[in-house]
Amino acid sequence: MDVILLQLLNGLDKGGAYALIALGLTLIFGTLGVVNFAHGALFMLGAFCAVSFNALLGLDVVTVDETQTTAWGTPLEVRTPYVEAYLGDFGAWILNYSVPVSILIAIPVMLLVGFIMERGLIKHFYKRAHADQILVTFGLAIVLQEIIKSIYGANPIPQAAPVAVRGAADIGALFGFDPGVIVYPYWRMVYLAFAGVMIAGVFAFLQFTTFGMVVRAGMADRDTVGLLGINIERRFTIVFAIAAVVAGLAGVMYTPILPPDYHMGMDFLVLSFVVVVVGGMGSLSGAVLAGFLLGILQSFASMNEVKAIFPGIDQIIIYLVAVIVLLVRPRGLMGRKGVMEN
Amino acid sequence: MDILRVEGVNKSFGGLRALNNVNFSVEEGTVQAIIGPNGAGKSTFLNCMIGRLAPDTGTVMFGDISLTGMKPYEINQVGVSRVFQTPEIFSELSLMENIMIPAMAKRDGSFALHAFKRLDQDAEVRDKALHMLEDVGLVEKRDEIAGSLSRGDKRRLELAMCLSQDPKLLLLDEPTAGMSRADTNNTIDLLKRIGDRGITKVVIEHDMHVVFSLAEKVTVLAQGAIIAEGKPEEIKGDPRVQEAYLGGAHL
Amino acid sequence: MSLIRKPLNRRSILRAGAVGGAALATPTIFTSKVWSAGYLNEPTGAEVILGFNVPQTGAYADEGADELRAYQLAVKHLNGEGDGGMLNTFSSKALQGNGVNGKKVAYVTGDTQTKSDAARASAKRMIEKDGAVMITGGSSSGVAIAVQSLCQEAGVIFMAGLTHSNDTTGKDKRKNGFRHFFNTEMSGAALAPVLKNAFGTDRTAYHLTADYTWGWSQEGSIKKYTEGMGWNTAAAVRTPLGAGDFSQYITPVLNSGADVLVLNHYGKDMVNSLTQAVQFGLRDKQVNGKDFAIVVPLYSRLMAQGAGENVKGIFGSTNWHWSLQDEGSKAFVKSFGQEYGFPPSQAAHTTYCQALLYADAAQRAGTFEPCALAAALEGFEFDGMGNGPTLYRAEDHQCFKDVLVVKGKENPSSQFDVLEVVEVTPRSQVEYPAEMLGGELGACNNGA
Amino acid sequence: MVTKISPARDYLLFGVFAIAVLTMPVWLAPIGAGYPDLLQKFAIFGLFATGFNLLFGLTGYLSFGHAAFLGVGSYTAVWSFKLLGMNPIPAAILAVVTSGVFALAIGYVSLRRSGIYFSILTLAFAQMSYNLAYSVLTPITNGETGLRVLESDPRLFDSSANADGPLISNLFGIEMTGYAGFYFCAVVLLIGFFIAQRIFRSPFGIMLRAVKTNQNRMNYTGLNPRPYTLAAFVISGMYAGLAGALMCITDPLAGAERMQWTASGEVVLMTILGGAGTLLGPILGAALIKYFENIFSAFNEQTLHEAFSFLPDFLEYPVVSVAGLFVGEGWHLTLGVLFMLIVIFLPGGIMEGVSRIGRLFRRSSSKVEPSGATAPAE
Repeated sequence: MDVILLQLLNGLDKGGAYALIALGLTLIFGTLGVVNFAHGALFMLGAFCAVSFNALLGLDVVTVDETQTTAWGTPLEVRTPYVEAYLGDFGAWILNYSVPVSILIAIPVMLLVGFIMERGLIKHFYKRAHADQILVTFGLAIVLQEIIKSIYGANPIPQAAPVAVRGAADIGALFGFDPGVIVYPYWRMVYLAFAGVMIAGVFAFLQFTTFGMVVRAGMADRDTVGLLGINIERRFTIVFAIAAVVAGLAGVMYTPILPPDYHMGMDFLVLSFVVVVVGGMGSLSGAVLAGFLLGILQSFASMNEVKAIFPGIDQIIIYLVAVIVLLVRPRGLMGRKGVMEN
Repeated sequence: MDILRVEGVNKSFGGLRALNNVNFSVEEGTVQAIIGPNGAGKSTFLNCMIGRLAPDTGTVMFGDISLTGMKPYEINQVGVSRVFQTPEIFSELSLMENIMIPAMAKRDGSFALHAFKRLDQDAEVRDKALHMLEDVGLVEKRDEIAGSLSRGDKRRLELAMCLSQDPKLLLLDEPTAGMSRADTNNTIDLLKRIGDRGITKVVIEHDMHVVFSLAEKVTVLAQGAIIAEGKPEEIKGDPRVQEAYLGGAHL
Repeated sequence: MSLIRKPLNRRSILRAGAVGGAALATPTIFTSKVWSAGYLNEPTGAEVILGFNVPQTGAYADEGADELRAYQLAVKHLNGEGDGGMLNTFSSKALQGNGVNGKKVAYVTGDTQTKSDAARASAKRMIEKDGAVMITGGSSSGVAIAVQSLCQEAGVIFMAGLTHSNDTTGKDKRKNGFRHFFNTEMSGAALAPVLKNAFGTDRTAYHLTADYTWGWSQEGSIKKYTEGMGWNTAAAVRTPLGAGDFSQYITPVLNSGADVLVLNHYGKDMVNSLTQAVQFGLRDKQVNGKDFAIVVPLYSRLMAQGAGENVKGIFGSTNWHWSLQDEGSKAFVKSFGQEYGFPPSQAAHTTYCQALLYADAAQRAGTFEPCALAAALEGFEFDGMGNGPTLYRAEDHQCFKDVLVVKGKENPSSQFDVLEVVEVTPRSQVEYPAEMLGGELGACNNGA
Repeated sequence: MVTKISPARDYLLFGVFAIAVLTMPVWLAPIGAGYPDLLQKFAIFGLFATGFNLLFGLTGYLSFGHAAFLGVGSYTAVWSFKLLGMNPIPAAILAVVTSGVFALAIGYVSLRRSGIYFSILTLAFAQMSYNLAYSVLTPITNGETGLRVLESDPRLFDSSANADGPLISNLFGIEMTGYAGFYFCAVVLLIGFFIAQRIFRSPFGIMLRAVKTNQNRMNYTGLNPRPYTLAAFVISGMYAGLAGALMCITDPLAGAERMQWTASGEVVLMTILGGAGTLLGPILGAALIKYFENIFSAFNEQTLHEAFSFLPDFLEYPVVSVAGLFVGEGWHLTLGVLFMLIVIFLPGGIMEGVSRIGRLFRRSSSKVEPSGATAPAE
């Protein structure tokens, strides 16, 4: 029982992450009709906003300690971060909360990145074949990740969660289970809540604002909205920038769980495409549903009991589910006819 | 003899009854028109005939073959061709290629793996295609890309594609929609000319000028049911038809 | 296009042209063998060319970069530039710092991408185009085994880089291939006594194992030695390579009754699974009245940096660490640190040693001929390279030397100072009979 | 247009192509690509991309799982070596058959969907194959290490006499390494190219283009698009299988990572980069990517300094450090930039560049001629 509950919790947590990554991708599909292979790179850029912010905070005063030497004979350098040196306790607080605080940095950065990408590149590819879109966005993804690699190297860079939420909570005890049976890390719960808020935010934005209504109308029927004389182009830019922000923030908040490296975007790319397609091209609720479905199934497939019956099932479960869903429901869980079918 | 017989066809979409017990027949070698106001169910009816939609009840018989439940390409293979409201052509291919494809489909059936033959060595198909292009007056443009043609030319190309299959029955869905008067007249002439080959035709049309210059028999459809049928001049004076057109909520 | 203005090796142009022409005429004589006198790629000019085949893209790119730095340093030292590094402490004095066999050492580089196909393509380029007489490098066992068998077939020497699987010098050993790095068997043998001291004999272990050959090899060795001292194994769960999020594998550990988690992961998998296991509170957990423990059998300092604070107090084994205080290690750390500004990794150390050992064997053999060189390496005893007295065993071409057991440091003094050496397990304790791991060396191949 | 190209021109094209391929060792040497392994890779990946193009270029169905067939072909070839002997001919034939059967099964299921749904289905099948081959199927695939021929394998039809030499595929005594291996691959590539050329000009080929252009019209023309696409998928899978077999014939090792999605993506990139739907484009694209992978990654600081040594010192160092970003460990960056530049400025890939240059030539030598491929009016 407790095992099932824990896996369900894992599934929700994973599902939240998948849904969040897929959300921006499907938004771009649905409105702009662009196959964006650089979406993973946006996720990665977001994560590196956190890394950069942390590195910036870590900029330090170097004092040379002549009395000690390094193993290779040069004098030892003692480093104290500027923020701590000048801001004292507040500086230490910012250092501690650097991951959540870097959201404030990531939002403008990702907006700008999204804006530049759409205006400078993606815009010119609305009318091009999907194959061309794939090639150009894939090329862009490589360029972006190589830039990050040349700055930060290839190794993962650890980002610590704030001390207050670093450990794990004994949730089971709250519900009358024995202590220590159902334990879950605080940060993962923070992430799940964050994913929930982001998803709700995007939905509310599309549901309750005029802007959102036009975008939804555009998703349903692009040509007609164009005919209504609405300047859809400007809205496309904004939608792309929003998608970039969603992907970027998903990346920022994921860093304490998965130490980011330059390649993490590619690692998530295939998965996010599978989630989007299983959900149904251009369907936001489909993407969320598929994210949670795949997350939960993946968690259960990894249980020893399940693997004992189907060896290796955890290796392929995502793809197996994708195949079955697409065969039973031709356009994914909630897809509409005619989107990306040719 | 009737080449097409439709009996008791019903079709609903959700709660909406699109076709209500439609009985309809076409005599071999004639030109028959289906008219009706917008939303009368003309397109639904046509789609039921060519396998795009399956009727809820009723039968569609082509000669002694039942068309209900057949795939579109199977229906074509027994001798039914269709011209669409917006021309459906192979817009990335040349005109020649556009016509050679249906000609080969007629000869080789729905699938043939001729992967090593050279298409340009196939004199039979090539001659036929050239002949058809000449017939519709597009022979000069034979190497152009079909997508670059004018709308009228596209329509003529589509017609030629259908004719190159020597169909027994040709269904035309508003063949002159969106055309200029001159183009419309050209098309009427063309359709009349091919009438000489003895191809049975069913025309769905809005334009009364076209209907009355072509059709030998007219069927009027309104709100999913046939309300009148007869020779053009009979239909012209029928009060029910006038009521359907003028009193209809859509006008 | 100016980038491609690379001045071509005159020799390779001649050969390609000549062979191309000949091939069109008579298709039976154009194997490369015809074109070498005594052995494949015999250096005839003033230079001898070595091939440094390291991962430059992908997850191990930083390790690859460190390997390349070490190779470049080794080349400098061999050619008499710099401070000579370990040449001064190396027990064999055959090398004089004036090149090898009177020839200046030159090198070519390539990217393995940590993929067998790409690594072999890159090695082939070095052999076929650049005329390399030796290939070395790499950062995974799959690549090492793939390139080793290629070198055997082609007829050049392969000096393995970072490869930890038993198979490299076990089931898949080759006469032309040599490994300085240790293996999972030695990790198990070295770790077990330390774990016994730290955690006692009444423990239950839970393994998470990367689902491929190296992972299985590691899991097998650790199980063998821990069970040998009385531990139980609760479960051994296979995880997909590159899983990213391991939460679904970690949660079952919580209630399995196990009190030790063994992470048979390397690279990014290790960083992620360790980070997440610590987040799940495993390091602070109490089970059966004992402190829960996490063990990472193969540590890499570069990767440990990626896991940050999570490595604190966690045991593992490693081939070498820069904080060692013997003369060889100090000399190497000094010259590497002065050149690049940071200490070398174990990958850098093993590849530096391999380059020197190769050069020394060539000097002692007086030739670069693979068979003669292999004979000079086989059974070679040496010291002064950081791991104490070391033997290149003739039977399986595996180096036997002391193994380090390390622990994540509680109070690191710098970003490089993440591990502390707990124990130097003496060589005698990690030795095993060569026939235990199976495999056949076969005959050596000169490629001619 | 296709039907306008005369047989004579096709034979001329084939002849020129054949000569160009067979003389590659000579004319590629000056740019550092004239060594057997890279030449073999050009031929093998050219074949792979040619096959992929038969599906994607003609029908427009974008398979994102073609590497699965490459892998299946490779494993089959190595198993053929292990069980039957080191002759490449049975290995190649068996690889084509097995990958054909695989393609039939995967294609039958995947082709029930179109567009991106088709792409994801093929991707899912390939990823499942890869993940399983890497882990639980290790008894068949030898997992991470890769499947190799061992001394202890039965090799039924090999005389036991040559068992002590290295285990390299040989065609009646000719070892399939080095230039012999390249010529074997080159001949297979030429055969594959010839077949592809015939398919392009055939009624079947035009039907595949019809699938891409308008499936609705096809249906109402009495043609069933499904068997056409399935046939194209299977043929294309066979090409991939053959390419996989060639990889093992020249180098008897089959690894699982050959089936990973990145490998599938690579052939997609090769095809689009060269020009999808053209005969030569995919081969050029394959060669370009393989050239970057093998040659650009091999530059290091030392070679760069040699290359720019003609510059004065104050220029040499900055130039080397900038160039260094794009070569060696930065070769991916060059590739990414190249993808973007080509797709931005040459929407039809490299072949569009070639035909633009060709048009320039013709314009200057003769009068302006009406181009058949004018942009559609709509």
